[in-house]
Amino acid sequence: MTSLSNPAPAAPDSQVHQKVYGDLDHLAPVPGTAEIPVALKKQWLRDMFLIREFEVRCMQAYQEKKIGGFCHVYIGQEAVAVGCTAAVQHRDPIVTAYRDHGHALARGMDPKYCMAEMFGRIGGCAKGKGGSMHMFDRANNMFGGHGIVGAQTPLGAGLAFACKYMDEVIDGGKNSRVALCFLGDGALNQGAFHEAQNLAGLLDLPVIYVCENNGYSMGTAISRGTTMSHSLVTKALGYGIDGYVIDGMDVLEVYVAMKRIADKCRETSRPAFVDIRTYRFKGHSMSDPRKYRTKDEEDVFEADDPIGKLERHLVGSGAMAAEEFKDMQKAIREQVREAVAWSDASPVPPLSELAHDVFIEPWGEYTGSSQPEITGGAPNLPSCRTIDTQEELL
Amino acid sequence: MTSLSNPAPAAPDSQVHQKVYGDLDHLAPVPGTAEIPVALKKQWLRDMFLIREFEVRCMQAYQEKKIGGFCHVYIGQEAVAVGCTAAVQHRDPIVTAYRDHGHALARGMDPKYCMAEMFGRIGGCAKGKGGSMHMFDRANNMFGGHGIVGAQTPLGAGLAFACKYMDEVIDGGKNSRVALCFLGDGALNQGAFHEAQNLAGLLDLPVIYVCENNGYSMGTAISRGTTMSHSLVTKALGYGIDGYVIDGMDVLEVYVAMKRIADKCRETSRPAFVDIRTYRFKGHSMSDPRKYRTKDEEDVFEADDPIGKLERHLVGSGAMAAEEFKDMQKAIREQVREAVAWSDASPVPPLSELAHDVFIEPWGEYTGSSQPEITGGAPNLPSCRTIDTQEELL
Amino acid sequence: MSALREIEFRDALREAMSEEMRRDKRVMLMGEEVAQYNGAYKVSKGMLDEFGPRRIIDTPISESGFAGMAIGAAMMGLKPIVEFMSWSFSLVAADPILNNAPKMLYMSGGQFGCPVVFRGNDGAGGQLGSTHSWCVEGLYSNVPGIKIAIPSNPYEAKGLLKSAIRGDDPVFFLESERMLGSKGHVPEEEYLIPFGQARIAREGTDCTLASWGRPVNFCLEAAEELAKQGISCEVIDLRTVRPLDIGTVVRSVKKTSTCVVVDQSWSFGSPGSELAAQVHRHCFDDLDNYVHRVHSADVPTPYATNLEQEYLPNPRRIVEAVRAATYNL
Amino acid sequence: MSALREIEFRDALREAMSEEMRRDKRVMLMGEEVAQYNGAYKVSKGMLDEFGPRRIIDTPISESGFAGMAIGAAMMGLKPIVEFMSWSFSLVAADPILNNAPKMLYMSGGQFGCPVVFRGNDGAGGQLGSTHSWCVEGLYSNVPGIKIAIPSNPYEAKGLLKSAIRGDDPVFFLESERMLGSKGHVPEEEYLIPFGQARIAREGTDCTLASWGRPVNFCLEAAEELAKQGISCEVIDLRTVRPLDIGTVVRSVKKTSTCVVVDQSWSFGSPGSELAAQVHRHCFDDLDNYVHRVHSADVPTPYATNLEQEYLPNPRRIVEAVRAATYNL
Ligand SMILES: Cc1ncc(C[n+]2csc(CCOP(=O)(O)OP(=O)(O)O)c2C)c(N)n1
Ligand SMILES: Cc1ncc(C[n+]2csc(CCOP(=O)(O)OP(=O)(O)O)c2C)c(N)n1
Ligand SMILES: [Mg+2]
Ligand SMILES: [Mg+2]
Repeated sequence: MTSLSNPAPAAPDSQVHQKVYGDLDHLAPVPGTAEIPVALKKQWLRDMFLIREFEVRCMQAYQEKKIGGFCHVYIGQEAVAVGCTAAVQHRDPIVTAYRDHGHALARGMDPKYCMAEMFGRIGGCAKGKGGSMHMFDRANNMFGGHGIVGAQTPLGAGLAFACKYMDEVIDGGKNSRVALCFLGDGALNQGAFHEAQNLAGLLDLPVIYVCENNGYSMGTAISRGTTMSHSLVTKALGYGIDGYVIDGMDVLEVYVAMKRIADKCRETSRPAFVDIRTYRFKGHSMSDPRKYRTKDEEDVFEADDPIGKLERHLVGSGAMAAEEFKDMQKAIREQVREAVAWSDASPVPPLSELAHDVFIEPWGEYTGSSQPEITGGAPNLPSCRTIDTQEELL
Repeated sequence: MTSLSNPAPAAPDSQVHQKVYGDLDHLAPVPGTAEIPVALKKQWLRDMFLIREFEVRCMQAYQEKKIGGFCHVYIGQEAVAVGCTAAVQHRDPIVTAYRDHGHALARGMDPKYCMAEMFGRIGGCAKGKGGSMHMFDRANNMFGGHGIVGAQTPLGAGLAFACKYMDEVIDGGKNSRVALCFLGDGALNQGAFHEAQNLAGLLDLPVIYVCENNGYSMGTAISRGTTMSHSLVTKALGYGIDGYVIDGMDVLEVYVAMKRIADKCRETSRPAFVDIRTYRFKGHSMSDPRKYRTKDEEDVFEADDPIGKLERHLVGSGAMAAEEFKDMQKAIREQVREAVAWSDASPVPPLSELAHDVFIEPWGEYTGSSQPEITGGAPNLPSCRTIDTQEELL
Repeated sequence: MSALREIEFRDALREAMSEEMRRDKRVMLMGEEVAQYNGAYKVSKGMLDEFGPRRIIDTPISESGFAGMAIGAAMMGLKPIVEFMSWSFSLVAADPILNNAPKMLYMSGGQFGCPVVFRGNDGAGGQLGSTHSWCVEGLYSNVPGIKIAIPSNPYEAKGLLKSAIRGDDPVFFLESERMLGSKGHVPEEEYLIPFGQARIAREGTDCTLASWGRPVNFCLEAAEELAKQGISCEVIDLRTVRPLDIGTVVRSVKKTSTCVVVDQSWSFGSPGSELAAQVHRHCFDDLDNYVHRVHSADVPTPYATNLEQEYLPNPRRIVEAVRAATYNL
Repeated sequence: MSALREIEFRDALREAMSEEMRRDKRVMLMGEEVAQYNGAYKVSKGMLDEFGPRRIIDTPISESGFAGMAIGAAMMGLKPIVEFMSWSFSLVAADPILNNAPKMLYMSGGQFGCPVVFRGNDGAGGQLGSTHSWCVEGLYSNVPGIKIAIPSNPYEAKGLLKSAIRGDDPVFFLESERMLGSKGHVPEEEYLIPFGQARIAREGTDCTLASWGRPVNFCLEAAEELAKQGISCEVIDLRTVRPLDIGTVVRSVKKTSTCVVVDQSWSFGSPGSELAAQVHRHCFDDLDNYVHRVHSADVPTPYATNLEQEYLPNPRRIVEAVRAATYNL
């Protein structure tokens, strides 16, 4: 018999996120951030600020009951979506969970389509049919926000599978795309993620699992829900997948590290797992009073605000004038205000939309119906809309 | 950014089980086997031979169409069930997958109840209603064979949970039972197992996951279906669970190692994972021609037969006379022959059994029915049988 | 005095659980956020304080894992209550809840029962979109070996949940997020409501409205409106769809000669289609018209509020269905 | 000559897949043991040799993982075929197949379709016991956004599977292990069978027998027997339950005035209850008797052969149901 015990100490009993987060101190600094062109940095500052401002407006609109359902804002985590999407190419597919506004915007979705979606208007990216948790954007290769925790992780493997298949079977190796699959730390506990990692490792899929480790799933501190939370990469190692830890509060570090990881993934077609340490400044959703954590802990992380950090870096170094920063803020505030106004003005979807998009193909000659007997004036259902076929993607 | 690459080399591409199995050479020999009393060793030889003989008769009965459905025999793996159950106490609950005859017999089920179950007779352990894959034995704390790959692994966590709960909440700490949960190597790939391990690690459950690593799930060599197959314990480490590797072809080693693991588990109430290397000498089920592996490989493992090994040890050392071994064989052959005869003679279940055991409680005064309209003479369904309540177990 | 006591639906659920936990140490509660957070919807508020962390257990987001764990524990003799934050999340646990719980007793020839109560929010919440708005009775009621209770108000919720916990069989208990805050009369004294016995929520003579769960309330609203129009409806609250008390419905239909079934799940192969088929069978010579049905529209659940409202059964659609069914009155 | 060609059900399935794979590079097959082992039931025999390991892919025992992977790949534009060794194992994949595949197009407002075909053995095999004998149409047909095809013989299997693969929507394709070896006429020439168009498998005047999949064959046997007894049955093979060709059934019932639905899934909230309810609706004035139904018994599937045979629909029970439905003839 050989036995193998845990190399690392057991997870701390403490439920304070700070403690877990503590081992970020040990992270090696990432070289290379110095060479990033100022123009890019400004772009990211703008992108992060757009997300922040957008989410603030979301919260306001939610209070005003313009947005319904659940609404999970991304405030505090902006550096993750912005840094990660910057590190890959636009044609690389991405997919994420339900906290998805940031990814949609970072990917290039116009804020007005994103906002109108939450307002339940026809101008929304999914005509108001998906909602806050389900943001899809085909033009920007964003394969959705997904409401079921962990459900996007096999999908992410599938995106990578298709990238590879298209090269190998259809086109003859000319694209080499990689897929980014974001997940919350809570999704680590879903079986689907385990199966997806094993598949990715086995089939050499070019997918990067980006775990946005904000320390909590709803009110559950990660150490209360996830074993080995102080060393999540151990989980990936069991699948033969390389693991990385990144400081998610610094967009420059996210960019540089993710760029290296993505380049390696593109080259080797091997999956990677990234434990990216971040924090959500607000509650899980609109109704969460955050009693499960201390004000002190929040203060520590708010001091680490990724936007403030980059602003200080740019303005402090003289690369950006304080005035320029103010103008940028102003422009973005204006843009988001317009998005809200545009969404307000967008009509609600016509009732006929209820029956659209159930199937791509109409059922042809078929004259019967498996449709319910909808009594009482509900719209007539059997019709379906033909959309452009999937072929264009190939 | 910190990065962590695989400590071990990537899994060999080869699909030959032998290669994977190879690193057993590195296993430290287990001290303590020398002190095992001869009487115990003889008992295990008997138990293993009973399983072997029983399975041979199963195969024969299957050919004769006395057994229907799927039938997965345990030949080659006997040392695992016998050594593991010997290492724990009878009151410790066990649960396993569908290759379950060996566990039922090792736990003490009378072979006639086990055989009659497969014959679909009323004398079967489940009155012929469960079949080969679903062997339950309450008196022997055997919580079933389970047909869905991986499904028993959360159940195993539940058995351990109940053991602990009964001590802590109900009885005040007097039992300290541990649960054994067996699984095939194929079950490593199911999400349920991942969730179960995380729960076990998180809640400090006294459960030992015994992975009967026979190198194949159906026709799939483990390295083709499972990442890091050369070092399965890495998977447990990601859950903060200690991992062990045991030579499953040697019942003495299995016993000694499992005893240590079980004692530790009982004492600390911490889960364990065991990669126990074994081999199934026959096909996956009755219809499998084993084209996916070589005769050479089979020969290597058959030479390692756990029964032959213990026989040589006992007879070779003079602890058991050759005659005594022959007599034992004869007695067991007779016992199994009788089990077959008894099963042949056992009546098929009456049709009224179709409607029994759907619910424990009858639906009382209730006079309506959610029962189907069974036309054409099917038995009248609504009745249900009252069995003794669950309370006795507490 | 107790006759006046009004409490919220969520309080009724909590009282049922707490009373049964005080009564029987084998009963415990597990689920996401049930302990420290006091429940995502505050159903289990305060229970951690009373019963401690051994009996009120926070789980990770591992529905398949903890549902299976509860089943294993039940086989050993415990009586777990499992909270699914939403039944929409139970799909990842479909195997343990459908392949283990309902079949264990049968497969083991009567040796091992599975006294687990799975409970949580079912049906559309407010604008939660396609993945979060399942009416799982549409899926799961096909399966024998489980009992399914769907209470329509706080009184029903408490009485049915106590029966569910006290029983020895697996129960799927379907609540509605939309009703958790609604108040109703619940006496202080203990009571249990047996499964399989429907309740006549309103008596009437012209048309039988058969429903369960939240839509029962829409039926009552519709009946009120229809009374003004001169149509007298008998509203039946089935309480449990497994077992289904077809007898009470049949007796009513023999009196009214028309029937409308209101089921918020999708229509195809639903409890509603079953009830309609059974009413046709048992009342073949009594019906003046075919059984009309009101369901959610046969499409994924839309997010936009106007679409969602049109998608769901509502009083207006029920009124129209009754008028169509009773057109000859 | 081709008119004489008889092949096995499994061969018909393989031909459909292979022809479509030759036609369209986006089509590929994945599942447990489909490649090197040539398929657990030899449906994919030889396909690895022809198409290679990039297009015929062995997966680990991770139904949720590879079903989800196929869906992701389909969103990118591939057209995967996923083999479930048995649909009984699809429960662990319920979330991707029910929450993702059927809703993706809708949730994305028409942006992303999911052209995946999930296929495998459905219904009881021979004595596989409770966990391995699911008729998933009883569960899954409740869900909008999927199409469900259940072929009754090799000819149907090939034509329907080709349509399933060629289409752009998710399809659940339910085969039967009991029929894989049964032979039937399949022409060499290409043909496709559209979804939602029932087939009259036998014409008759006294009673309509409506069914799909394997039980269609039992209906034909029963019809043969009933003909001897002077009762003429019209047997309708629905082919797909989603979409359901209610029109063809209604036309037949208007002629025969009686109807028996034969559905091997459990009765409660099944496609059979839906069909019965719809026939009652559309033929309210035409029916001489209520719609009779033959299902599997409402209990978990037993292992013992005598119990299992009694549990399943069979010709004897169909004959008795027809005689009961037509008692006044
Ligand atoms: C399978 C499933 N179970 C439960 C939920 C309810 N739920 C929604 S979000 C959430 C917490 C997820 O936390 P995490 O993955 O860390 O993401 P974060 O909210 O931190 O971004 C839970 C439990 C769900 N959506 N799906
Ligand atoms: C979820 C699920 N998928 C597929 C199957 C079909 N199946 C039965 S046994 C088996 C192989 C399992 O191999 P392993 O776990 O190694 O056990 P062994 O047969 O070697 O004892 C498969 C794929 C199943 N029973 N359950
Ligand atoms: Mg989180
Ligand atoms: Mg194996």
